[in-house]
Amino acid sequence: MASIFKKIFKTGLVTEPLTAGDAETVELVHAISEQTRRLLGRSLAIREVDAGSCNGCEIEITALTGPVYDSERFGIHFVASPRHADLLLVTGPVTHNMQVALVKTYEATPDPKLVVAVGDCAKTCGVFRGSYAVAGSVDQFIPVDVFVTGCPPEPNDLLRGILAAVGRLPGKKQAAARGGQA
Amino acid sequence: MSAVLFPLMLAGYAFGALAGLLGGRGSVGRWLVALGAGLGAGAGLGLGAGVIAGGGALVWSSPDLFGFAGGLQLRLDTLGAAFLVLIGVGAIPAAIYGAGYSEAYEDGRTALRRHPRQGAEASGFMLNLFLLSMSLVAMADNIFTFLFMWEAMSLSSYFLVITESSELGTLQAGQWYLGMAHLGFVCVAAGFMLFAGGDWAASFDSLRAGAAALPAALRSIIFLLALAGFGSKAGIVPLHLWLPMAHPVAPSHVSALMSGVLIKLGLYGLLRVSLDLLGGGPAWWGGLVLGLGAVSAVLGILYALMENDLKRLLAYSSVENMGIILMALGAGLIFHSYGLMALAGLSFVAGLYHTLNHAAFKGLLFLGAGAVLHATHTRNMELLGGLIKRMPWTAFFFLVGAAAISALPPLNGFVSEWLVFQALLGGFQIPSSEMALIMPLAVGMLALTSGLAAACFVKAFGITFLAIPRSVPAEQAHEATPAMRAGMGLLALLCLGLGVLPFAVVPLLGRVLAGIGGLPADPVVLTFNLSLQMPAGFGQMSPSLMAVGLVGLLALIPVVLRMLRVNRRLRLSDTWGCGRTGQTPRMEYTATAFAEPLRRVFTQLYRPTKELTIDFHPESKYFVQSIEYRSQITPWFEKVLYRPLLEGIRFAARMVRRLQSGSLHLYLLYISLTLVLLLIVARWL
Amino acid sequence: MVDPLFAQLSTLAASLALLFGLLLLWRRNLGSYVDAFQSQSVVISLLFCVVGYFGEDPQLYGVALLFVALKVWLMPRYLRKMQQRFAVEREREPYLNVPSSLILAGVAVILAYALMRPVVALSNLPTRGGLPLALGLIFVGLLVILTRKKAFTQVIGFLILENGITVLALLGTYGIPLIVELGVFLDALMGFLVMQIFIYQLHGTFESIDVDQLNQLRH
Amino acid sequence: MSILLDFAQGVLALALAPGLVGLVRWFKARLQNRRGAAPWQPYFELIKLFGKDGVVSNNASWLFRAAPYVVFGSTLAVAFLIPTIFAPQALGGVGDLLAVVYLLLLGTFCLALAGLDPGTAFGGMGASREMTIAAIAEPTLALAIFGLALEAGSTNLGQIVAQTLGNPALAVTPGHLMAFAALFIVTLAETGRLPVDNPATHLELTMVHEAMILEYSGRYLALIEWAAGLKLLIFFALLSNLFVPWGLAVVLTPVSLLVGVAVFIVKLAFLAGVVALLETRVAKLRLFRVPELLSLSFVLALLSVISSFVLR
Repeated sequence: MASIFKKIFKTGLVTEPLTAGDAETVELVHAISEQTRRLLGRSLAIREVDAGSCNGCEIEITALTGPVYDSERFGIHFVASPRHADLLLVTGPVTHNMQVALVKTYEATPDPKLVVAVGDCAKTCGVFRGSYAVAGSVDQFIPVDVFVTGCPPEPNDLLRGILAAVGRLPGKKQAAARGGQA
Repeated sequence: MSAVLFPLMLAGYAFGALAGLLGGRGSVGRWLVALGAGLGAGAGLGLGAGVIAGGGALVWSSPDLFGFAGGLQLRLDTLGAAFLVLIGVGAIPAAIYGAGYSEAYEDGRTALRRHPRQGAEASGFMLNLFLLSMSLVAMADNIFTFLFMWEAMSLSSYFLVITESSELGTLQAGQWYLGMAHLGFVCVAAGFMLFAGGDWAASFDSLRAGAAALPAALRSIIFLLALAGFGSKAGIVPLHLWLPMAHPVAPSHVSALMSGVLIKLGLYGLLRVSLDLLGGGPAWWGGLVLGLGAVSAVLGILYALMENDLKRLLAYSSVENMGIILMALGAGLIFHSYGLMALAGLSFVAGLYHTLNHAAFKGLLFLGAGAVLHATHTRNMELLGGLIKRMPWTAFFFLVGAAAISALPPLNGFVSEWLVFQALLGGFQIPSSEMALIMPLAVGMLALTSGLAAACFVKAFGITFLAIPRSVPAEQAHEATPAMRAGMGLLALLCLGLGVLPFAVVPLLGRVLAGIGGLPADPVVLTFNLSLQMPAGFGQMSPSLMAVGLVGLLALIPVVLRMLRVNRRLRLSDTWGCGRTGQTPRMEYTATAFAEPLRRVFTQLYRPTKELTIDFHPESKYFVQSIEYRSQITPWFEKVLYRPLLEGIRFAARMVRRLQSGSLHLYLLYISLTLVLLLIVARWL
Repeated sequence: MVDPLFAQLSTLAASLALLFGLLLLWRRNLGSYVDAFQSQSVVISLLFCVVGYFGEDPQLYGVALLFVALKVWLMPRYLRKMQQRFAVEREREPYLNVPSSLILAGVAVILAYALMRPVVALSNLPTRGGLPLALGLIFVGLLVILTRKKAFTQVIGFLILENGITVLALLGTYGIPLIVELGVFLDALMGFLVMQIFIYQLHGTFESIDVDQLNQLRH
Repeated sequence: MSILLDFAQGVLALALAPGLVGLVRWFKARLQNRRGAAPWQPYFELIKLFGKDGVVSNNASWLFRAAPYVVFGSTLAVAFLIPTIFAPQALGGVGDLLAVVYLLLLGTFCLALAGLDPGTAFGGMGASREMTIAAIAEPTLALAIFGLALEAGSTNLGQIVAQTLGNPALAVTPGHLMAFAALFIVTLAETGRLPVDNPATHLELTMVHEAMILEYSGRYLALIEWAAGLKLLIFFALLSNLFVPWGLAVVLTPVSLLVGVAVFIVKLAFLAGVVALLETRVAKLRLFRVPELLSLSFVLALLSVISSFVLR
């Protein structure tokens, strides 16, 4: 019992501070926290959808929540149900088996909502293109706000993609409001 | 006042009974029966209320009728009046409901099936007879009258139980009921005979006067006989076996009456004998009642949880609620024996309050279950679901009943359970440490019971009424008729009223037992701020203010949210199921699944039997064609107590059967031998 | 006159000791049993000091020291060694499941209260509040021995029972003479050693420390 | 005047509740060597949820939409009844400790029904588990109340507080300590904290509370989350103020009220730290081992009552 806490306190914080790393990331991260604060009340709930990926992207996404990248400090957290989510993080080429599920997930998410397609496969189907199991890229089934390329993309790229998507939100919000009035 | 009401009550029931015999079929006949029953019950209610409010006891006797046994003697004191009120409370809504429900029996149909079968014409007659005999049990003032009415009550309810006699299992359930009722009757009669020294005609007054002179051991034997006899009516574990059998097969308004009122008369008998006639006894009497009550409460609700038959579930839950009432009464007897009169009064008031409340919410639930049965022709919860959209009123009323029985504020079950808790918490004032140490255990059992009851009624309501229908009949269900809705509505209002206005009810209940067995009057006083406060010094609570607060908050929250310009847009969509293509009822949680965690928690008690049959493909055992899983729970008391008993009876019956040869000469021989034997006995022995 | 603090502390220590006993019924892995036993022994040695201080009996400090040496240091040390050797073994399926045995333990403590009621009522010891708890601890020890399958657990149960007797003696008589105490300790040590040998033998014969295995010897 | 203060303290509890949840999360993040979100993060989440659209299953009935209001309303009603900054005076007679338990049960009951309403397997599973845990936690709660009531001679919260305040030795009696431990275990079970339920889980099969609210979105979700936070705060307030009532404002002067608020926040932070430490240390119990934990708490509560009997 004591040993685990000794270990915890000896290790200390491992989250990379905002000032560390290359300048671009720092800027980016600052920008994200600014953006999310303004647009989503500094809270962004993400539902991850694996539409048929090789799980390479998932490993990077998991790193996002780990102690080093710690997305939670920006108010970005992952949720269990699309009903709770603001943003869908879709990975992989869309397989026939996941096609309906992906659309259903999109439908189940309350407005205003965003979609970020992660990885090369999500955009071009990658090495899986032409496979009998693959139905197409993500944007063929649901409207995608931002593509994050890379195979797999790094956590920083993911953060950048999320930021870009959040940047598109004001327009969407207004459109939704107009739709609601009509 | 009582001079008018008493004949009116008799006349009402008589009218209803006649209407049942002569009125024939059709809505006029049904409504005339209901009118008679309602009138009789209403008059009884007025009569009881008048006596409790201070109108003085009603005395009526007819020495000529049944003169050989001392004649009919009636006397209505406050205790009897309380149960007369209870009969009225249960019977009026049931009668109204029955007028609509009995339509199902037109052309000889039964509620369970759509197809015409052999019907039951006499049920209107029996219903009125049943109500009348119950009323007169509460008024009986000598042994003969009491036992006569008791038997009439059992028999008339037996005939009501077997109304749907064409259904499988109904007659068997009826036989169980009749058997248990007579077992109880024998005990009660034996108790009275010992009490009165064999005098059938002894009046209760003479019993009361002679009670003190009886030896202590005899008093205890009388008490135990009364406990067994009345306990079999009240459904104390292990004598409760008939409840889950007879309640489900009876017509639903009769189930409501049996569960709400009939079994309560067992409590009446117990109170009458132990507290009033015997004048209380040693502490272990109360301890025994408390222990049996606790066991009944916990086992009752545990078996209710495992039931998938809606009405059986309700029947087991009646066992539970009788357990709670008995806990209160047992605590009262304990306090009484130690002279802690204020606490004893509180306990009895709590018990009586729960009695009244149980009549209201269990009546309501049985009526609701009846409406479901009426609409879907099934009691199996696994085939129901989605009824909240098809029967919104019934669903709402059932929800009120379910919340009330789960003791949720601000409904009535909460108030009476709170009072029972308060009474038990007072247990530390008992001087004997052994008895005092029972109290925390009782509190724990009561709390477990109420937690499990909440789980049980989430299951009962949730599986039956929510989500999507699990069968075609449930999908095609229709709302109950207006008469049925009116009956349920009345009881739902009563649940709310008894919950919100306890300060009006409790002092009246306090008066019920005033002066009986040396209890003081008005044990629970009404304080200024509408709250209940005990002179015995424990808690304080105001359900009415709580109700006002809850309603206020519920109204305020949407207003505040609107003022804060919260987004109010809503979109309908498919149920989220992790992206699967469609939703079918088979994906829903079932009643069995809902109860599964608790079944595993209490598996040492349930000891379920499992049976797994896997049908493999003939070519390879890696391909399964079908899997069949059966699991069954047989209550242990059936296994341990009743099975050996039944086997013993069967064995005895086989022995006796040897006497039956079919030869006329042999029978004549028996008769002659008996005659000779009797003559010898009469002459020389 | 009598320090109310004394009564408070002794009852507190007795109930803590009982709590550690209950923990034994709840946990399943053998390592935590040793922890519980060790913590309980620490509490009891503190109780020795408390009674020694308030009862003004300096001899008890010595007993406390002995107690610490034996039950806080020596026995847990051997127990741990043994536990590491049989690390795979857990108390998987006791004869009586955990909730039932816990509730039974609760009932046993009620029974202890009821049994000790006359003693507590008659005595005017400031420590009398702890007496039923100590008896309860003895019952809990018995319960452990009766319901658990592993020989290791039964050893712990025996030690807990022994601790219960110690607490009862301490609270009831303010400590028995040192020489008697020494004898008791020696007894406990001997018992412990015998059982240790027994466990190793059991494991050597059956590759398991399940006492159920002994049933095989009938044939 | 005093009734206004009573309401004000309930509203304050409501306002503090998201912060408490955030604080536990922050402590936990630090113990995981993460930076974590600031303790006030849940406020942002609530604001966001209130601004989002709602999506409701087309199988659901009116009950699904009404339940969040009932859950929130009943929990808020409890917040008005319990001592947070001071023992409620005008509202003290409205409900005692038993009423508090049953009001909370009302919320659980409604939420369980709402879980069953959309007809998903997960919702039913959550409802079934939640009711199981609530049912077997009930005896411990009742006995802990019995223990407290026994010492105070009343189930009224104000009187319990006054009794311990007037008699500090009570706070360290074994009965008191065991009742505290029992109530702490129940707190973990009732508020869905770690050995019983994992509030941060994403795996439906391990969920209890979360599984019931998978269908909720928008303002409904916000109400339920807020109510859950408030429930945590209520249990913490009961733990801290019934067992260690020092710091509660006894006289209602501005200074003592301010001190009361400060002390209350410190107590909450302390308990939040304890829970975070515990959640870092222990793993989630299998569902069928939860009864073992709760039977331990039951025995503790029973012992507490019995020792109160004897020491009375």
